[in-house]
Order: sequence, then structure tokens, then C-alpha cells
Amino acid sequence: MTDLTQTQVRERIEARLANRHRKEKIFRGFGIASIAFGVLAVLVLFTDIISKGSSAFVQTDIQLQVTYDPATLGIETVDEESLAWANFDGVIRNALRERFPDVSGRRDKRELYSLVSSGAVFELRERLEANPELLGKTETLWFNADDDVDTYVKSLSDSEEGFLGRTSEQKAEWIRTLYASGELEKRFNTTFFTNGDSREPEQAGIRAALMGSLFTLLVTLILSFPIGVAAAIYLEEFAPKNRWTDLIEVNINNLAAVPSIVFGLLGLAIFINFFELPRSAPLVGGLVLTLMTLPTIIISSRASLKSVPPSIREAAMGMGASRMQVVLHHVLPLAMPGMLTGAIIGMAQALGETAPLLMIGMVAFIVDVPSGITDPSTVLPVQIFLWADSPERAFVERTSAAIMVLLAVLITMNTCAVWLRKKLERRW
Amino acid sequence: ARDHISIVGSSTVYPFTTVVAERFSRSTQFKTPVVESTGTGGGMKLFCQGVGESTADLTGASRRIKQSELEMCNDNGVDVVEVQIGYDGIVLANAKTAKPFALTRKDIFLALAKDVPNPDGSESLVANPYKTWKDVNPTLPAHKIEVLGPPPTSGTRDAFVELAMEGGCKKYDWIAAKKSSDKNAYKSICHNIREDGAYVEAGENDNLIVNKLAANPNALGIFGFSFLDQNADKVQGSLIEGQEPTFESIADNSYPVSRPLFVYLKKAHVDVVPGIKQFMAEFTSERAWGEEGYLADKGMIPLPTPQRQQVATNVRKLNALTNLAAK
Amino acid sequence: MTTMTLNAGGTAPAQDQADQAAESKTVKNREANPSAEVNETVGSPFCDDAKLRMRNVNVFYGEAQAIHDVSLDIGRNQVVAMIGPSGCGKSTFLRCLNRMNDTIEGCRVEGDLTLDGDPIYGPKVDVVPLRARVGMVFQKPNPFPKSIYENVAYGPKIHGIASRRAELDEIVENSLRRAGLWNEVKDRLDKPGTGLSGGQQQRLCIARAIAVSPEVILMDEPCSALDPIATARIEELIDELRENYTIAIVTHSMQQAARVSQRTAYFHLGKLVEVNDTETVFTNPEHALTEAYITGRFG
Amino acid sequence: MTTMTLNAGGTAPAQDQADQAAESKTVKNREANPSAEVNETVGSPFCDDAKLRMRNVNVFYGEAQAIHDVSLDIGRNQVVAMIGPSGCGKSTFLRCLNRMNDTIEGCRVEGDLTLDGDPIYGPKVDVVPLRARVGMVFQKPNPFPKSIYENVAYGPKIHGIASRRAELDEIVENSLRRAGLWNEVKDRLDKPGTGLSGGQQQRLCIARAIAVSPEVILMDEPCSALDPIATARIEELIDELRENYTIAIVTHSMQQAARVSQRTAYFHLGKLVEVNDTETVFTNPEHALTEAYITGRFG
Amino acid sequence: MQTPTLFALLLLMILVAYGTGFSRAIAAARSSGGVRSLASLPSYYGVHTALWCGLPALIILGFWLAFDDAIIRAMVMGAIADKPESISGQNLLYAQIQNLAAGNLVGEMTPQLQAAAERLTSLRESGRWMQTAIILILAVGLGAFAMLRISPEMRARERVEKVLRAILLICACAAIFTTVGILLSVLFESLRFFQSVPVTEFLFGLQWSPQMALRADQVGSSGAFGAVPLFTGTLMVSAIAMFVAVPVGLMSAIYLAEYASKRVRSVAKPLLEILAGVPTVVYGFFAALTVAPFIRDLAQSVGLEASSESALAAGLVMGVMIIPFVSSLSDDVINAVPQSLRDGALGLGSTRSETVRKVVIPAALPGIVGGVLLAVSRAIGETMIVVMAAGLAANLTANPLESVTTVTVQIVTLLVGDQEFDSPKTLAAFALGLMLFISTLILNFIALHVVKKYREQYD
Ligand SMILES: Nc1ncnc2c1ncn2[C@@H]1O[C@H](COP(=O)(O)OP(=O)(O)OP(=O)(O)O)[C@@H](O)[C@H]1O
Ligand SMILES: Nc1ncnc2c1ncn2[C@@H]1O[C@H](COP(=O)(O)OP(=O)(O)OP(=O)(O)O)[C@@H](O)[C@H]1O
Ligand SMILES: [Mg+2]
Ligand SMILES: [Mg+2]
Ligand SMILES: O=P([O-])([O-])[O-]
Repeated sequence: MTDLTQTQVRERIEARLANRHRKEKIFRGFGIASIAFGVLAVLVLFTDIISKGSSAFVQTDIQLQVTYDPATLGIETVDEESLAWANFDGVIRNALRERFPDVSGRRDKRELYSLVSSGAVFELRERLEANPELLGKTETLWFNADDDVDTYVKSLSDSEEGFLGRTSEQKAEWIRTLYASGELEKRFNTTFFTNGDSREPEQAGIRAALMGSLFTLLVTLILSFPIGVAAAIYLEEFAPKNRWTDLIEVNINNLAAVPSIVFGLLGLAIFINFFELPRSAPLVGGLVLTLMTLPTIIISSRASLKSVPPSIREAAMGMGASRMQVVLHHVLPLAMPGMLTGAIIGMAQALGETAPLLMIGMVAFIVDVPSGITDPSTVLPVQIFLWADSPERAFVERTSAAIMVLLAVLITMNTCAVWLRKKLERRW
Repeated sequence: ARDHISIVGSSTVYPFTTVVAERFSRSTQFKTPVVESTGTGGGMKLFCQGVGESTADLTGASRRIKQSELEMCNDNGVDVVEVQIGYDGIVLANAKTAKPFALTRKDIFLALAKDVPNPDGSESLVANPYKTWKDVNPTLPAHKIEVLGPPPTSGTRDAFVELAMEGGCKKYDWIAAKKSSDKNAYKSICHNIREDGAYVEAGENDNLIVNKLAANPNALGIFGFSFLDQNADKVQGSLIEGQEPTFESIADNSYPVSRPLFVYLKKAHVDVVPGIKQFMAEFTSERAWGEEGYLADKGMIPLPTPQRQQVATNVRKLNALTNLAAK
Repeated sequence: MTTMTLNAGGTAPAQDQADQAAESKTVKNREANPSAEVNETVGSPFCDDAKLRMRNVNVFYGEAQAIHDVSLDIGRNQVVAMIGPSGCGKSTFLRCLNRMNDTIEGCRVEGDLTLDGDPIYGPKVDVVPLRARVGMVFQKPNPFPKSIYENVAYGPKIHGIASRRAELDEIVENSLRRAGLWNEVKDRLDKPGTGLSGGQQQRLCIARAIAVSPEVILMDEPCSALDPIATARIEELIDELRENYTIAIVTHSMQQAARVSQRTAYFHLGKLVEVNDTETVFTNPEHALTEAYITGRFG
Repeated sequence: MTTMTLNAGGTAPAQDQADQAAESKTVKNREANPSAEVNETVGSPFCDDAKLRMRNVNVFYGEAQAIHDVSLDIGRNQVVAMIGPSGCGKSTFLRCLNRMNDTIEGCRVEGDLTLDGDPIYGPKVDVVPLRARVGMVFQKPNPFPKSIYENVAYGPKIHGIASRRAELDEIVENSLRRAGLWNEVKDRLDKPGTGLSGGQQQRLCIARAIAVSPEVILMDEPCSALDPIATARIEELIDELRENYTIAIVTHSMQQAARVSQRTAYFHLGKLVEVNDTETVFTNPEHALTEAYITGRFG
Repeated sequence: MQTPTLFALLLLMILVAYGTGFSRAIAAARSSGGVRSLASLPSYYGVHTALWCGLPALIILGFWLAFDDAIIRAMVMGAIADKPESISGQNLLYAQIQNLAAGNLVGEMTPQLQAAAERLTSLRESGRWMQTAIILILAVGLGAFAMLRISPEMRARERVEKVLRAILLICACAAIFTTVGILLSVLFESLRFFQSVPVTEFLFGLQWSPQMALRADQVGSSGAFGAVPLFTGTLMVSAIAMFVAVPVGLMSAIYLAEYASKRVRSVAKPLLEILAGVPTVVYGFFAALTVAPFIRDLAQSVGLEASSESALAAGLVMGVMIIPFVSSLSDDVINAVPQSLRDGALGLGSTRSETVRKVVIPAALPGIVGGVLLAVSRAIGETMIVVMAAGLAANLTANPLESVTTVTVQIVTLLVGDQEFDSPKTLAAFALGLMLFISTLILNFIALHVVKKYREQYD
């Protein structure tokens, strides 16, 4: 300053100003571009999934006039035993044959019968079981159509031709006839939300996987968030700062990089083989995912604990608060938003994970909707994975629909956490 | 106590066991079996761990049980009942937008083996020099060789190697001669797949391969017949030895690349876990695995009728498998 | 509170009176509030050669108004002292002058403010050169969590004032010397500035501010944590700077105001009560409130 | 720097001399350093009825020693003022008394310190009741990012001083009144304490500290950001508190020290140079350094 | 009583214990001169009592639940005269008895089985009674004990905090136990692997081709186990992913925390966070079917040789997936930097970006590094995208347009593919796991030291 006059300084500042402002603009531009990129990625993924999956929410149903003919059924009374071997297939077949009386020949009849979902038989049985008085009567019912029919009908709206796939030209003709006469109708697919998995696409639902996911996540959340936060608090606030703590820190960071399937191996060894917990259970899944998400939660919790200014700790300590009180009353509330972020990301990861679940038997075909954390169950991503791997064409849209359900769960879960986080956030 | 049947094993057999499981549970009072897809080897490991309610009752396999696995089973007190349930065709397919391929197993061998007989005709091996299909066989198109197939860890790949590659490999007499003289050399010639990028290890998701093929008309893909069956609008199967891969041609064995599928049953569990017998009865019933059964609908190629009967009796009698030679 | 007008002592609400009585035992007569309403600033708020010109400034924190219609000029090469009871809006007013209030959420500034005739607020105003021209020393010392050297070198670096390392070293040393900190820190320039004592941090912040040679320096109680000698050093610095710079200083020490400033502005409850020559303010205040304050009767 | 012993002015290294010459123009004679070595504290560091007893205290920040072998007693119901140039270790010493130095990484305290005869340092000492007994007002105001009410109520809450809400309200109001802040904040008790002005924050911190009625109150420049009236209020408070409490106050204002304290301790470069009755220190200092400081010749 | 009911009852008792502890403390205080005469707040006495009441009972309950099956089983089996010798036989028998007791009739019924099943039922019944009784007695007894000991002198807070601290410590140890568990579960198999494949070959071998004999009669290929291509592949894919995620994530975080309005922030941040939760299958399909062909066509149009599966495609898409790890965590810590620091820099005339780059980011560095490390970790651990978009072929290449594979992918395919548990092929998965563990450990150590060096503590 002794040798720089004020004007000189001013000149130098002015000289660089334009440049600095350009940099500022570029920097800001990068910021906007980054966010735009991220948001765009979200939108692209969403539109992709929704465009593929939305059609799964409707389902083609077929109307049939069925007669509960005791002769066809081969039963006299409606009781459990007779129902078990009653020939409901025959009832459906009769109904179809009556609708298309001039179909003959084994092959053609087979084609004809395949218009209706194989699940129709069971629906019929349940109906008769619930209303025994129907025996001998005739009624008009809607059944799920077969998945091939469904695929064809849906493709009709896309193009004149429609996608035949395995459907023969003759069958397509029948379908068109039925469609024209209103005996075939696209309806909201309730099955998808009420059923468990099925190998028949038209019977397959997301309910079991959804419940499985919820149970698993519940276990994970209940364990991983408190444990993660507690561990972070201990390490950040109580543990003496020495080489051991460093080791633990490195060790936790390292756990985050352990491939998730290895957690599956660990879970298999500990929870299933040693503690003899049941396979395929949300309890074990939750435990494994807890181990997997812990590092994420611990790391983010520590980061946010670190970012609480020491002056606040000092102020509280100076008031005679014990360390525990300092943490619980001052540090934790301030660090909570960051911890919630960790939880959001950790839980999102847990919600989407399949690999470790393979080892503990959750990559499985499970029809029955689980009703507790020890019932066999699968989870949404596994369901998606399994459907994505299925040959049936109709599973393609269901895969996307399942992804939509998963995202809906994710968004609901996040919304709660984000709302909480927003409430807790403050700058000082 | 576990009151549902637990099934593990091959991802190839999974679609078939699951259908049966579903039908079984809907038509009986038993709980739906839980079917895990763990891969053949993984399934065997779980299955042969021992007996008791924490171990699986059945395992699916897309290949026959190995001697070592059988020994492990037996060592752990597991008596195994073998049930061959049908066949799976392995197809080579390309996009519908491209021309269909007509290949021989020899073409396949030459295109995909790591080392091939010297093109000059001498009885020596050279690193696979072929870049395009035309190089392999002048009647084929001049596309770059690009085959999407399963990784070495997959059962499908094993079957493909054994049936398609070895089948072509054997066509060279001097190599075939080695089978008796130097078995190792023979296998290493016939079974090694090239690793220079022409063969792309594409994972085990067959739908993905189908979609990749649709996007890339020059590529061929290797996958199970059921995927061809369901995606006839996107891909077409290549003719092998003049045979189109169809349900019929695989069933009557004229299409050369198909492999057997198995389910193994733990004999000791039959009286312990409710429903095993009934489940197997459903599995081996005509409406399931028959020629017009629902398994065939799902793309499984049924066994010939006499063999079906034989297997069914075997299952009913629960004859344990003691040594593999007796096939 | 900010909207309350001051009444003659007797009419203040009874509750307030009681409160203040409770608060004060020794300082007698504080409720003997000079009968004065602050409607317009008394004294001479304007000057000819104004470096900074403020007209009808109002500042709001959300709903609450912290500054009420203040107009003031700060002359070139002048030191203006701002005094007034704690919480009366001195810092708020000071922070308007280089738009530091922008960073406070919910803070809104109204009025015309100009620097050398150029508007300070306005959509097209570039705050970067503005703040380089109008430097600031904050009330609470806020050194960067960097080394002492980096703290001082920060400004020159970002503005590209020093082109070579040697030049930078010189600026750093010079600034630290002028702030009276060099001797204490010269051996630990690479140690964090946050590890300094309170007074040292304050001087560091002064050094940091003068390192970029701003035209106007706003100092918010720059000597609050300093011992008399260090204070003297800073006052001397202010004197020195006045030759080239314009300075606004907030202080609670009447003596300091008297020592360093040419003009003094007295704030009260967000209003500018009186501005005058420092002499006048301290010897012959025009407004009753001012008088009460400088004679220690009113807080 | 911390290990350097003070030599007679003439023998100080030439470089230092030059530096200081550069730093100081008006404050003449600063290098006319009184010829004195600080080997032992002069005056009367000990007293009979000591509330706090410190013996041979050494404090280190990492390698650097900030306090050298200080011994001092603080008598019951006494106000002891600590004065000394910025950076001489006053805050550091104060923070030893309620172990706030524990929170600084790398800070190490040696020596015997007792409160009412009980050791302050030691493996078995529980710092929580200690700090409840020895309250502290920090040099930089550090209100909690909570409401003003919560800030003051926090201490009473955790110490179970108030069992009912009404009681708590009373304590809060009382403390705020005593700190002279009530009038300014009574309408905004639920607003964050961090939104207050500098001086208001400082008073908030004082109110917070006295709300738990500690036996000893350590105040690190409690009036640095306060105007004279508010300062008077706090000094009055100190006077008032002295009846029941023991107080150690760091201040840069000699006048303040003279006004509020019974005894005064003068620190210099980490050493306790002199302790004596406040009277004596200001009228008749024993040590040359003390004299130099209070007469404004040495910083 | 059923366990859930018991559990609920216990919870209720804990609440009651808290209440009584609390009020007793107040009562004790009244007799000795006000709440201030208590050593701790009344609520701590409440918690103290609650802990005495609940904690031992919960621990015992936990042990009970863990071991009662085994004990009942021993008792039931002990009563059977001619049980099978082998463990597996006993397993079966017991399973059968259990099924019988549950009313599932399988196999033939013998009187002996019948008796055992009845015994099992009755044992279970009485076990439940005992469980209820013991737990309740324990809870009530210890709760009462703690309550009686309440006196103004008792330092309840310290005791409670000791327990809390112990719980925190145990939680912190969970991570350690996990590590130990992981090490144990990969170590032995790895050692077995290294018995058949030399360590040096594994570490320095340039070829990876785990085509090991699958069947005893299939001697075919021998397999090569050089892990170098896998590690380079991992490095490349992760590097590409970080190349996308770090700049995008960090810039997003900065924009959100420093520039964006509250509304934009409250929408954009959760939106980005969704990216972390989209199932990887979706990314995989996207990478394989959209990005990879696009890259291939692009590369070919500029005359580059490119395969349909490329490290680039997988890396890019993976980068998108891990953006939120960087963006959200960084946003939080940036937001936590005190405003006074920003003021300091802005007051000197910095532009916002300078403030951010020179002051805020350095101050927030530890947290940002934490986020980046998490992102790297996730990138290293991801499989599905790589399998689908980058293939499985272990190429030793530096060309991102070629297909590569990663360590994790190989671990997964080796473990879920057709396996044989004695062959090096499957064991290699464990060795890879161990190697990966060690290498990331080293990387993390380096990261820790870097952070320590550059950490700037504010305030
Ligand atoms: N956290 C720290 N790390 C390292 N050195 C420190 C730290 N805090 C203070 N010091 C140094 O210790 C010495 C004494 O500091 P202290 O804060 O006690 O001074 P002080 O007497 O309170 O000064 P002031 O009046 O300026 O507040 C100073 O040289 C200071 O730079
Ligand atoms: N961020 C803020 N949000 C809301 N109110 C504020 C904020 N900052 C200051 N205030 C209020 O505005 C008024 C003026 O504050 P200001 O900081 O300008 O006072 P000051 O004159 O600097 O006082 P001091 O001498 O104590 O620093 C005070 O009533 C204060 O409580
Ligand atoms: Mg202020
Ligand atoms: Mg200090
Ligand atoms: O799952 P697979 O063993 O049939 O490949």
C-alpha cells in the first residue's frame, strides 16, 4: 500500500472485474446446468417409466355367461371336499364354447380356451364357495382375459395391426369380435394392487412385494437410523480423538464401499446360520439392509455433527450442561437435517437393493401377502428384477408399473423426511 | 415349524417351478411354496446343506447334479430324488429387422472358439482370426461377429458350449480323435470361447439381450427358447443345421441345441414338510408337464411321453439317486 | 418497539416505567427523559463534498422496522462516528452502506443511497466493486478458518491487487503492522486465524479490511476487544487513513468518538436524532436526547 | 514468542524495535520499556478466604505456552479484574477456571486449581456441577440458535431450578431485567437470539449466565459491545451480585476495572505480573510493567 | 402371554416407572427443600427408574427369545427314547414333531410322535408362562428397587448418561462388528483360494477368465485369475461416474445452498434425491438400451471403434445415480457454514462464487469429502448397471469405449452364477471381496489424511 496508490488499486480491481463477473456467471451457469441436468435425468427416467408402465394399470376383462352346472362340475353339493376336485375348467370351457359354437377341432378349442386367464377357474370356485346357492344357476361374470389377449387388445389402440405375438390370426379375430360387442373391456387393474406375485401376468400383483418392502424398510429404519445416529454421536462427540477413532472412521467409510452382496453373505452367516432366523423373512432382510445403510447414515451424520460450530457447544457447556445434554439439546437439533439427508439416501438405497437379499432368500417367488416380519416375503426391487427377467411380454409393462409403485413409496418416504428436514433447518 | 415348501435353484427352471407352485397352492389347501431363484450351483449348495426345516426341500437345476454335489448331499445325509422335468431350447437369434441366419454348429464353433483349426487346412490351431461371419462361411453375411451371451458362470453358457460349440468342434476328425487320446486338450479346444470382444458377455437377463438385439441388427444373441417364443415380433431364431428353433423341433430333438431341466427332491423331507408329495404329483401331472400342459405354455419343452411316465413313477416311488452313471 | 414514538417522560406507559425502574437503581433520572420527539434529525446531516449520501433510509427486518427515515451525508476524507444505545440500529445502518444487509434474509432497505453520486442500491449496481470500495470491519470478529496470512491476503488475491508473491507479502505485512498485530503474529502467519485471542482476531479483521485499500471503511466497534494501547494504535490508524479515505465508525466510547471523528451521529431507536460536528455534539448537543445520552442519563 | 523473557528495553532485538517503531507513531516511548523481568508475581496474589485458588498454572496450546506459572487466589464475594494487553492470556486463564479449555483441541492445563478447596482438574472431577457453579460469559457473544426465552431458560431448565412454567417465566424475566435487556426484547421473546444486535446478544449471554445463579461468574469483556448506559447497568449488576457471588472479570477498560473490582490482576505475555488491591494497582503500581500499562505507555 | 403383548405390557410398565420415578423424586425434593436440592432433574430419576425397570427385562427377554427354542427342543428330544443318531435325522424328527404340534399332519403318526408333540405344546405353553412371569417380576422388582433408592443425593443424571453412553458405544461398535464379520466371512474362503491360485498371480495377473472346470469330467479350461483388469475396470467405471457425479453434484449443492431461492431449493433437492432411489435395474436398462447405443453410434460417426457395451455408458449413468450422494450431503454441510464467514468474504468484495470457492467450500470440506467418499463407495459397489451396460468381459484397457467389468460385478456373478464351492472359480469371489476391502481401506486412509490436512475449523 505504501507503493500502491488508491487509484492504482482501483484500476487493478476494475481491470479484473469483468473477468470476475464472467467467472461468476459461468459458475452460476454451471450450477443451474447441474441442477437442470439432474432434474432432467429424473424427468427422463420418470417419463420413460410412466410411458412404459401406465398401461399396466388397465387390464382387459372378458365377459362370460357361466353356468354352475352340477353335471359339468361333477358335484352334487357345495362343500369343501367336492369343491376341491370340482371341474370349474369345464364350466369356463362350456361358456366359451357357447359363445363361439362353431369352433371345433382340438387345436382351435385350445386356442379358444386360452382367451380366459387360468385364474378364472379359481375365481369361480371362490364365488361358488361363498354363494353355494348358485349351484345350477347361470350368471354373467367378468374375468381377467389371458395376458396374450390383454397385450393384443392394448396394442390395438397403438396401431391398426396390433401386436399378435403368440396370438394366432383366428384368436385375434375372436378378440376383435368380443371387443366390438363389448364383451371384452379394458378396466382398471385392481388385481395389480391386491394380488401377490403370479406367473400369469394378468394375475400378478404388487401387494406382496409392497408389503414385504414396507416391513423390511420398517425394520431397517427402526434399527439403522437410531444406531447410525448414535454411533455418529459417540464417535464425533464422546470418543477420544486418537488413532483408534481414526481407525474406526476409516473403517466405517470403508464399509460403505463393501459390495452389497457381501452384506448378504454376512447376513446369511450371522442371522440365518447362526441365529437361525427364518429365510426369506423381512426381519432378516431388514437386518442386512441395516448393516448396509449404517455407513451411509453414520457418515452423513458425522459430517453434519462436524458442521455444528464449536461456539454453540461451548455456550452450552459453559452453562453447565453435561456433554450428553449439549448433544441432545443443541448439537443434535442442528445436525438433524444432515442426518435426515443421510437417512433419506440410505433408505432410498435400501429400498432399491436386491443383491444382498439374494443370499438370504428374498429373491423368491412369493404369492402370499406377508402379514408380519417373519413371513416369507420379497421386496419391490426384487419383484422388479424378477419380472424384468420373465419371458412373458405382459410383464414388461408390469415391471414398469412396479417401478412406479416403488418410486411412489420412495417419494412418500422422502416427502416425510424432507418435510421434517425443512422444519429443522436453519442457518446461523 | 415351516409349513410351506421351500424351493431353490436354477433361474432357468424358476419360471416352471413357480407356475406349478402357484397352481398347486390354488388348487389345494397347502401354502404356496416359496421359490427362490439362486442359480443351479447356489441352489445345490443350499439344498445339500443337510436336512431339517431350515434347508430347502427341492432345487431346480438347468443341468444334471454333479458328482461332487451328489457326494456333498450324501455326506450331509440328504437322499436325492432326481426328476427330469423337460427340456429348454437354447437359441441363437437376431433382430427381426435383419435377415435370418442359417448356421451350422461348425460355423458357431469357428466363429466363437478361442482357438480354431488353421484355415489353411493343417491340423494345428491358431487364435481365432475370423472377424466377420463371411470369413467363417462365405454363405453368411459380411457382418462383424458379435454374439451376446451369458457369462462363464451361467448354466446356459455351459449347455451352449457343450451342445453347439462341441458339436461343431467334433466335426474336425483330428480334434474328435483327441477325445479319447487327450481329453483335456479336446475340451480346451472345444469349450473355450474367444475373449477378444466378438463374444460379448451380456449377463443373464435374457430380456435385455432381446432388447439389445432389437437395437443392434448385426448382433446375435444366445438365450432360452421361451424368450424367443414371447418376443417373436422383435427377434427371430437362427436356423441351426437347417432346423428352425420351434416347440416341435426341440421336442422331437431335431433342433440340436437343447438341454434337460431337472428338479431334485429331498427324500427325507417328504414326510416332514406338508405338501411335498402333492406338489410333485401336480408337477408330474399331465396337465402340468404334458404336451398341452401349462408348462409347455410357458415355454418348457416336454419330455417324450414314455420318459414322462417313467419319471413320474420314479417320483412316486421316491427312488433316490445314488450314482450318476445310471441315467 | 420500533414503531413507538418517544414521548415526554411522563407519558411513557406505566409498565415501561416500572420496568425501567427495576432495571436501574444507580443510574438515576433515566426516566427523566428529555421531552423530545424525534421527528427530524437536528444538526447538519448534509455536507457539500459528500462521499456517501443517504436519503430517507428505512430498514426492515421482516415486519419490524429497524431504521426510520434516516438521511445523512458522509463527507470525503471525513471520519463520522455513530453513537447510540445498544440496539438502536447503528450496525444495521452501517451495513446498508455496502449492502451487507442483502445477506440477511428478510431484511429490506428503502431509500436513496449513493456513493460518489452513484446509487448503491439498484438493480444494475454491481456489489463487488462497491464492497471493494466500501470495506467493512464487522462487530463480531469473523476471521476465515484459514491461516493468518491467508486471511489478510484474501482480499488482495481475489481483486488481483498484488501481482507477485512479494507484493502480496508486503501488503500482508503492511496491513498487519498498521493494525498493530504484526509483532504478535509474525512467527505464526501460517497458523489459523481462528486460534487468535479475541482482540487479535479483531485486529486481524481490521488488517484484512485495509489490505484492499477501500475508499470508505465502515468499522463496527473496531476496538471493543482491544486494550488501550491497541486501541490507540487503531485510532492512530484511523487518523492516518483519513487522509485518503472516508471512514464511518460505530463506537460506544464517547471518548473515542471525540478523539477520532470529525462528525458524530447520534442514533436512537432506529432514528437519527442528531448529527453535528463532533465538537458540537459533545460540548453543546442540540437535541435533548443526545444530551441525555452523552451525559449518561439515558440508555 | 511465549518463551521470550522480557529484557530491558535496550536489549530487545533490533528487528522488533524496528517493527514496533513502524507500528507506533503517536504512542511514544513504547519501547522505553520499563526494566523489569517478570519472574514472580508482585503484590498479594493470595488471600485468606479464597473461593478459587490457583497455583502454578501453566497452559499450553499445542507447543506454545500461553500461561506461565500463574498463581492467584480469588476471594469469596470478591470481584477480581484482569487486565492486560490483548493476547496476554486473560481469556485463556479465565477459561481454566471452569475448564472450558477442555473443549479446545490441543490445549493443556497444568497446575493446581481448587474451588472451595475441591480440585477443579483431576480425573474424578465432574465438570457439569463445576460449570453450573462457575458460570461464564464468553468474549464473543454466542447465543444459542433458539428463541431468546429458550436461551435464558435453558440453564434453569437443565439444572432444575424452576419446576413450574411460571417460575421459569419469572427467572427469565428477572435475568433479562438484571442484564438490562428486558425492555428491548420483552415483545419478541420467541424470536431467535441470533437476530439480536451485538450488544443485545452480549447482554443476553449475561442474562443466560446469571439465570442459573452460579457461585462464581467469569466474565470475559462483558461490556465490550455495550454503550455507557448499558455498561453502567452491567456494572451495577456486578456490584449487586458481589454480595453473594464471586466474580472474575476481564476488561480493557481501566476505569471499569477501577469501578467494579476490589482486586486487580495484571497479565503480560502469559505471566501474571502483579496482583493487588484495585486502589493500589491504579494509584501505586508496584511493578514497572503495570505502571507502564496503566499509564498507557506499553501495549 | 404372547410376546408382542408382553412387549407392549413392558413398554407400559416402563412408562409407569418413569412416572413414578419422576413423582417420587419430586416428593423427595419437597421434603428436602425444593427441586434444586436434588442432584439431578426429576426427569432423570424417572428415566433412571424406567431403565432399571425396562432394560434388564428387555435383555432377559431378548435372551429368552433367542434360546427358548433350543432349550425346548433339547427337552423334547431328550424325552424320546429311540431317536436317530445323526443330527440331520434329529432335525427331521423335530421338524416333524413341530408340524404335528402345529396341526399339519404329514407322514405317518406314531404314539411316540404324538406324545412328543404334546410335550412340545405343553412345554411351549409353560415356557410362555414362565417368560411372562419372569419378565414381569423382573420389571416390577427392579423398578421398585430403583424407585426405593431414589434420594436427593442420588446422581440420577450421571447414571442415566452412563447408560446412554454405553448404548452409544455399543452402537458405534456395530460398525466394527460388521467389519469383523465381513472380514471373517471372506477371509477363510480367500485363503483357500490362495492355496490354489498364487497371490502374486492374483494381484499382478493381467488376465481374468474364471472359466474353471465346472464338472469333474469337464477338465476343459483352466481359468486365469489375474485381478488387474477388474481393478482397472472398477477404477475406470468409478472414475467416469465420479467425473459426472462430483461436478454435477457439487455444483448443484452449491447452487441450492448459495443461490437458489428457498422454493427452488425445497423442490429441487428432494427431486435430485429421488435419483438415489431409482432401482438400478431401471438405470441398467436405460444405460444398455439408450445410452450405450447412442455412444456407439456417436463414436462410430467420428470414426472411433466402439463396442455396444462400454465403460463410458455404464459410468455416465452410474454417475447420474450417485449425484444425490454428493449434492444432498454437500448441500447440508454448506448450508451449515455460519453466515458470518460469508459476510466476511462478501464484505471484502468477493463475488458469490469466490466466497463459495475460497471460503465456504474449504470450511465445509470434511462434509463434502464425506459425501464424495460415499458416492465413490456406491460407484464401486454398483453391479447391475455395469452388468447390463458394460458387459462382463474383463478387458485390460484404458479405452472407455470398450467393455470392461468391475470387481463387484465379478463377485456377484461368481456368487449367484453356477457355482461349486470348492473350485477357485467361486472362491475367487471372496478373494476379490477381500482385495477390494483392503484397497478401499487404503484409499480411505489416504482420504482421511488429506481431509485432516485441509480441514478448516470455523468459529
Ligand atoms: N485456540 C488457540 N490456539 C492457539 N493459540 C491460541 C488459541 N487461543 C489463544 N491463543 C493464543 O494464546 C495467547 C493468549 O490468548 P488469550 O485469548 O488468552 O488472550 P487475551 O488475553 O484474552 O486477549 P484479548 O484481550 O485479545 O482477548 C494469544 O497469543 C493467542 O494468540
Ligand atoms: N437479523 C436480524 N433480525 C431481526 N432483527 C434484527 C436483526 N439484526 C438486528 N435486529 C434488530 O434491529 C435492531 C437494530 O440492531 P443493530 O444491530 O443495528 O443495533 P446496534 O445499534 O448495532 O446495536 P449494538 O450496539 O448492540 O450492536 C435491534 O433491535 C435488533 O434487535
Ligand atoms: Mg451493532
Ligand atoms: Mg480474550
Ligand atoms: O440359473 P441357471 O443355473 O439356470 O443359469
